[in-house]
Amino acid sequence: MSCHRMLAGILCAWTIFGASVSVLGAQEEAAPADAAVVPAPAPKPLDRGDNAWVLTASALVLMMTGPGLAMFYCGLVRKKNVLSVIMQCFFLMGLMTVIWGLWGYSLAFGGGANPWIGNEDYLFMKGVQAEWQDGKSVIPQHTAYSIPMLSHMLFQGMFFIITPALICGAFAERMKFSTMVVFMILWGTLVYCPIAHWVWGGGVLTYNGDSAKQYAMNGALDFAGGTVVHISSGVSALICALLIGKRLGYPTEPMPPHNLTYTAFGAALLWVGWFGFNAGSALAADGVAASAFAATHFSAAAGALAWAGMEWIMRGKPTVLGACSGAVAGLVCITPASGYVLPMPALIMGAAAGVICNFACSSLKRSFGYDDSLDAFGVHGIGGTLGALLTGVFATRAVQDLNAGNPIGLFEGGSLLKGQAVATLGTWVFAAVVTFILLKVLDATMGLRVPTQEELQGLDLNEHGEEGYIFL
Amino acid sequence: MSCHRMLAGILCAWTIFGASVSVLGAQEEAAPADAAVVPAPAPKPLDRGDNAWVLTASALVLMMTGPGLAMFYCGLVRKKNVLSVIMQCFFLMGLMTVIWGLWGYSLAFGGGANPWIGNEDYLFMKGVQAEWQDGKSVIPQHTAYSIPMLSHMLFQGMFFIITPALICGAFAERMKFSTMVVFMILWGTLVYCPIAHWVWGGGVLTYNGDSAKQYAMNGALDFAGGTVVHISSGVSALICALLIGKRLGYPTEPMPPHNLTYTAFGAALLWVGWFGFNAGSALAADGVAASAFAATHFSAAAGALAWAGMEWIMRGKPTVLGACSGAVAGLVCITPASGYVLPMPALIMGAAAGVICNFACSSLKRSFGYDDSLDAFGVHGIGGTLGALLTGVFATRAVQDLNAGNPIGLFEGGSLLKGQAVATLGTWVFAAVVTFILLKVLDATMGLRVPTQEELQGLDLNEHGEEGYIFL
Amino acid sequence: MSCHRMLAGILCAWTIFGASVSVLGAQEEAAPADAAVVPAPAPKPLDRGDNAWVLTASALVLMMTGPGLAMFYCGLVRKKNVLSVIMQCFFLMGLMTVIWGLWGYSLAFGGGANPWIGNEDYLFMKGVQAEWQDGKSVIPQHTAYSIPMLSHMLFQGMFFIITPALICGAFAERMKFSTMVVFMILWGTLVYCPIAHWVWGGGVLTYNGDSAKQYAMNGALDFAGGTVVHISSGVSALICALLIGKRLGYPTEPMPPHNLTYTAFGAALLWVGWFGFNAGSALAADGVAASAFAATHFSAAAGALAWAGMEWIMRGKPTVLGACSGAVAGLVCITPASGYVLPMPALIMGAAAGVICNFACSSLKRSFGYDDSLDAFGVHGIGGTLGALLTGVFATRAVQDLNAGNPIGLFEGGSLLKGQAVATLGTWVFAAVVTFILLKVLDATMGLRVPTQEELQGLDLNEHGEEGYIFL
Amino acid sequence: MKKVEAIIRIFKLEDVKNALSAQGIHGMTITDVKGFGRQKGHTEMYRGTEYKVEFVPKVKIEVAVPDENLQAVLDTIMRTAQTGQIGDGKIFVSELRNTIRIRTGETGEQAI
Amino acid sequence: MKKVEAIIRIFKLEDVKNALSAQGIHGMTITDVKGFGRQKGHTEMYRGTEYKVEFVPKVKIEVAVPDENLQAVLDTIMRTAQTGQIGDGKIFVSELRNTIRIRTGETGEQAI
Amino acid sequence: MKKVEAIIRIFKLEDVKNALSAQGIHGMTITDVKGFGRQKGHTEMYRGTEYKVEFVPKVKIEVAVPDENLQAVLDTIMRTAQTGQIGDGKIFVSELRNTIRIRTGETGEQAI
Ligand SMILES: Nc1ncnc2c1ncn2[C@@H]1O[C@H](COP(=O)(O)OP(=O)(O)O)[C@@H](O)[C@H]1O
Ligand SMILES: Nc1ncnc2c1ncn2[C@@H]1O[C@H](COP(=O)(O)OP(=O)(O)O)[C@@H](O)[C@H]1O
Ligand SMILES: Nc1ncnc2c1ncn2[C@@H]1O[C@H](COP(=O)(O)OP(=O)(O)O)[C@@H](O)[C@H]1O
Repeated sequence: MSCHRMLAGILCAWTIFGASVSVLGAQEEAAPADAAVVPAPAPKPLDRGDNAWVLTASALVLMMTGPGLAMFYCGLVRKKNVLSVIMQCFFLMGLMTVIWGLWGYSLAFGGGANPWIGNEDYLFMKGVQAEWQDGKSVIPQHTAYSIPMLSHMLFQGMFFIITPALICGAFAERMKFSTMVVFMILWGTLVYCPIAHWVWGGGVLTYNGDSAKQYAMNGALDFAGGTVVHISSGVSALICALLIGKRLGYPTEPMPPHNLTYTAFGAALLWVGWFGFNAGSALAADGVAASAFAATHFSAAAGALAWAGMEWIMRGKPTVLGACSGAVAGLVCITPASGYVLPMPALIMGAAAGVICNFACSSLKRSFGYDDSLDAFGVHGIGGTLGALLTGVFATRAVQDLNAGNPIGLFEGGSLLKGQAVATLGTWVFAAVVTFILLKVLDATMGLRVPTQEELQGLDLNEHGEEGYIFL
Repeated sequence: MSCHRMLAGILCAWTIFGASVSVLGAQEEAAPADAAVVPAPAPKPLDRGDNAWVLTASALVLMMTGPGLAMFYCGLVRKKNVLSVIMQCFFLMGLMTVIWGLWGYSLAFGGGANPWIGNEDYLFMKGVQAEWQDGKSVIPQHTAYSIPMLSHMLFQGMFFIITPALICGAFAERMKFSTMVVFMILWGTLVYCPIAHWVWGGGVLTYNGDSAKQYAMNGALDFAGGTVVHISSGVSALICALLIGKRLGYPTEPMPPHNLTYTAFGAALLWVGWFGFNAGSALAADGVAASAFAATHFSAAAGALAWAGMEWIMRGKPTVLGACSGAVAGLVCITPASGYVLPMPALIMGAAAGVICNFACSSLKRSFGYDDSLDAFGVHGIGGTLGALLTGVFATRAVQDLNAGNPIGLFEGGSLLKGQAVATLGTWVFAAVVTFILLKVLDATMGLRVPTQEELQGLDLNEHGEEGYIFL
Repeated sequence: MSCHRMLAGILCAWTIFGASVSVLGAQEEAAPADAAVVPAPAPKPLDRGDNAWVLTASALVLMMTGPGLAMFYCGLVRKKNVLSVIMQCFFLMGLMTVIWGLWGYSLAFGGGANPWIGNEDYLFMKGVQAEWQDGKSVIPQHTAYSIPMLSHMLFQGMFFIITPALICGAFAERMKFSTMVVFMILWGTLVYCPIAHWVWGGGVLTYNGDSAKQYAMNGALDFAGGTVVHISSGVSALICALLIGKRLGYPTEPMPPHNLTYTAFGAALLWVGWFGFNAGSALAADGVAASAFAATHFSAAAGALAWAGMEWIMRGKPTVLGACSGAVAGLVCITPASGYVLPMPALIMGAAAGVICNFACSSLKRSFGYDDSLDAFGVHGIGGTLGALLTGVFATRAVQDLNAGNPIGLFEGGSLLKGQAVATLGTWVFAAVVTFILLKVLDATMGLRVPTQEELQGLDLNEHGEEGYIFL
Repeated sequence: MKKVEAIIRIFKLEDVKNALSAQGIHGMTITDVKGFGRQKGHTEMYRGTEYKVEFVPKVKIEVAVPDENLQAVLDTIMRTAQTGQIGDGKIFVSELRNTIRIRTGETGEQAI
Repeated sequence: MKKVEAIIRIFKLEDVKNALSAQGIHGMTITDVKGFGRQKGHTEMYRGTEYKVEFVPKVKIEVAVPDENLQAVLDTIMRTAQTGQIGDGKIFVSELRNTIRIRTGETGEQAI
Repeated sequence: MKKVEAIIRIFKLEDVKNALSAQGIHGMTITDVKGFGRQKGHTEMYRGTEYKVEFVPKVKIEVAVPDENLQAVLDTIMRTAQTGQIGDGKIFVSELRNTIRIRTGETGEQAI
């Protein structure tokens, strides 16, 4: 308890403090900040259509975590733990946002020179937020996109929320809340930010980037986060599942989803929100956004049909959970490819994800015997890996000419696949290792699991002092 | 069973195959496709504001089916069938999307010459998707709207999902899932695509179109789908209800909605999503979109008040279900008119729909004795018909000057009503006849209904092997 | 009963009538309306990006009431009253919309000269809706924003829905539905419209407005409705709670939330929708919108952490309800400031709101002993007041130069705080007094409360003849 | 007085209740129960994991009856609740020492 | 030992429970039930279709009591559960052959 | 015949059920109940208002058994439902006058 209280105290203190500091800071900073605000190259002028779309997409991506993912996940656990899952998602909406504003965005997107990590340019939103310059109000524009820096920061910040939330699926129904909080602060800072920088921040994996040419077979294409979001979270989820151990009674005792209606509604919201996630990643309301939107939609559709269809063939019944899981698998798989592939390959990628993730969540999981409670690894780890590799196969210059007119994906004769493989491997290893270390440390210090008695009675009552439903 | 499995097998096979074929196809097609991509008239330049709005609207319309309609409908059935209804909506999100991408869009919007059906121009997204032309990446623009072809395809594709989903209300709680799947593939292809082509694809009902002048009293105005979506689905729903027969125990045994909270949340989501449905149908973020948005909002509001108010007067209590049903009725009714009428007529149309659909779902249904379980006909068939006709009354050149400066609707002295009547009648007859034939064939081959024992125990367990809620 | 019926009769009659009248009216009005349509100053040209964003934001704000607030509130009551709360929200979506269209918008935004109330310029949407002028269709543009008048009317209309809905939290589980309907018609007309006019319609509180200079210490800044929406509803809620009295058994009998999952999903939807509420209030998709979006997001996040963190420190457990309440408190608090403050002050405002509203909903409420069932006052009244005042502290010209280059908020040396205090006080007094009078009159005429027997059995059965859940 | 407890199929409740009131049984109490017996349950599947549900939802009717009505009540339940399929359920009869109507304080058979 | 089963109004449960524990009843078991009797149910309406709900939600309290406490328990329930309105409910008393406390294996009155 | 009513912990249901069927008990009926006794409930908190939940969710197993099986059944339940912690529950035994199998009309011990 005392540890909890202390922790919580620190959390709040540190939020307020960090903010205050930088509020005061804001004043003197004005001048130096200046430098960061108007960097060469010059900012692009604002396009209100693009900005409208990116803001809308940001709202959609937040909706993916809450209520989307919260519904999807909470429906899959037992009634006694429904709130604990919702709380993980909702609390992370707050926690990761604060971290993102204070230092996360800067570590991921600050500067571009360093191949491994961002710099301090944007700490506390300096250089991102509005500023009073030479007697004028200035809201900094992004240099690469015709939207304000703030819009870019917001959109990317929503990814910083959902990625850790995805991991929660692995340790659901037994993880200690306080430990989860600390873990996610560290994970976001030490795992997500670096990877985001590598891939999107001009780091070592950025396609055709200098350091990529040097270290990473020319880098990888990851339109909306196959490596950054899904592989990183999925692989970390597997490590979590392995280190925290199985739920009491797993796998002998049945643990059916307590409310599949929530899971289905959540899956639908994820599908809808994913348009913001993928098409929004064009960071413009242009043809590429439309193309990414289409690829996303087709892949989700094919995934749902493939997973449910496979159940139908092999077990005689298509399930709601199967259709929902398949749609999500299709969405995961298309994420890195969405802005680079045509609709028909998108159908194939979705179908492949539906079949392979289905296998990963049933046979594979059973044979290895780990308890990835909500299949965060089976869907995001496997689906993300599949997507990252197939991006190397199906990416085409027809959608975006990113390679000076030369072919990109294997299918049209390009060599992207190599870089995709490197990026995939790199993300796997990095995420796995850092997560492993973090969990070992936390296990030794705070402990990962709630006491047996509390796990039996449920986390809702013991971790949060609440009940999900009081129907009588 | 075996039949199920076979069917499912075919489904998947055919998806993958269709996709693969065309992926390979894509290559040689390049040249001929070319023709389709840059047809005279020349494409309109991209407007990012318009595109942002159409993409947003597309997301909203998908949200109408899932979770919107899924919640609205599933709350109205008995607990034992809650998943079966959700599954119908969710599975159709996948199924209809794939069909739309493979051939649906082409049959509805391919070419314009043929008055009855579209051509093969857009099969497998050829001519819609991005293409590599003369060393440049080209994402085809629409010729009539300042958005990419892909955005138009996506937006229209969302309609292709919700329309069949609406029909599910008629045979809820007893329809065989496998048969529903086959029925919807056929219905979408043979009923929806032709009607969409008639009304929006330059076909026989297109207002002031050549063939319309010839065969259809100058054609009809259907801004967002009064005929294409609501009459077609509502009338087909009636046929379904009649051919599949009543639920066991209907009407003697009470079958109250098992979860009106879902129904209310779903209705609210439908209301919100409908802004995308109607205002999005302007295919631009212009004044017409704003006007359609206002008409939609006002009609929904008046519908809710009218239905609930009528209950209040006649039975002493306004019900939640009444308010929700009224809002939906108002939304259905204004759909064809939304882009052509002023706010006050919208209030009247909504109120009229609230009163008349209320009557249709209670007295009318009772006196005829058919079991339209969730009133798909009472709300969409009747409301859509009412809306199509009232469009002929209230459409005004003030919103859009579509008739060379001459009056349009009856109210301002125009003659549109005739064309509306023709379109309504035509849609009724066509939808009814084709649906009748399809169901008769399916009844003879696959059977429409689940076995009595399964109907008693519930479709969730028997069709999908799942339970909706496991609260203990 | 008869009273109910009569009332309902009147309601409907009056809707239809009002509409009809004005439909007919529309014709002759054409000429005079003309005047209203093209007032000096000339309208701004349409920007489709801005319009796309404002329409999207309007949809988001409606989503805040339904399903957002409906879920948030209904989860907090007992099962037997779940529908009554949903009905209040949903019915108000219809009722307030009709009022807004008929006279509300005009009273709030008609003309600008009068410091206290709007004029009749926009009655029945005259001057707002499309018009046929000089042989052309004209959809009136707003003079201050590059969007149609209709878009402005719609966006503002969504505020007119949620504000009264917020009040419902105070009298939940005991208020007579018929009385609520009449109360809200009057409250919207006599409380909301005037205040909206003062602050946004060019009235006495409009920042740097002439009458503001004269009467109100130069007026106040309220970007998205701290005074208009939250103080007005929160203070009125307190009066409602005091006049209607406690629920039977309060506070001795425990009245735990019957479904916290709904409350959490609702809170998430509120968070998402609030981006439309606040960022949409820029009425453009520009940098200010992005800045407001960021401030909103950060404040919500800090609020959630602060409230839950405080519980964690003081009681050893962070609750889901605490995190959700904190997020909402943060959102309420930032509402008036969102378009004027930087991200770090937004963090501080959110944290402050989380702590202070937590206190207001527990200790404060307990010590005074009123039964503000769902803490409409504790969150919106207190949070809104805090936000209005802190806006005076943190508002900065860096975001918007609204004071001819001079500092604005106290923190940068400006004098805004005075005006904020005046606006806050004025709103408190006005809302409290008018609400008090209205309730006294209604209590004497219709009665505020349902009979004891009905309260015991629940409002769902007695007011609406329905049950929320029928699970067996 | 006897207490009759009948465990029957859910969808038979309506019929049984009507039949009983038809023969003048003024009151009864219903409880939702889960039954385990010869009738086997069903199988559910979640992400490939099959799981057997052995309990079958049933409903229990409790009726206090004066001894002279006992046989009639038993016959009525038998007749209306029977389908002939495994799972029709059971009737248990036990002795009641006393019955009290809370509202009036009446006891014994008057209280029923 | 006797088993007392009381079917009462839901909102009376709290009072009855408190009154019983006040007089030293260490334990009881509660079940949610639906009652059918003189008290009529209510009518619901869905899209114009009215439908009568004849069952009234009630709660059943089961208490095992030593014979000497029986009367006291009955009186307490009577007193606290009574409103005088139709629907107050019933109390049924029956004989218990034995009681066992699972934790300790104690039997008879010690087990209560 | 005897009726055995055992109130046990929810998570023990599976074990008890399996143990009973292992020893040839063909049927039983389960009811979800709330228990009140020595085992104290828990505290919940909503917006700073604490509230005590005194009832603990339990499950009740009802089994009709021939007299000769009684002891065996009691032992089995004792053995499998016991944790030794307060709250393990109780077993109540009472006399059954008769049992009828609705499907066949069999009565007495055949009906079990
Ligand atoms: N020995 C028993 N004790 C208590 N309840 C029983 C017993 N045997 C059966 N039941 C109840 O009767 C129901 C029907 O019994 P089952 O054996 O399935 O069918 P049938 O009665 O037709 O043989 C079971 O679901 C269970 O609820
Ligand atoms: N014969 C009976 N057997 C079992 N339960 C009964 C019987 N009669 C009444 N009850 C229970 O007692 C409750 C109250 O009975 P009711 O006749 O409505 O009111 P009152 O007891 O005041 O006359 C009923 O809802 C039902 O649950
Ligand atoms: N006198 C009683 N009558 C009916 N049920 C009882 C009685 N005493 C206890 N119970 C039931 O037994 C359960 C366990 O009893 P409790 O006193 O908590 O633990 P233990 O049986 O280990 O002493 C209680 O939750 C309640 O359901």
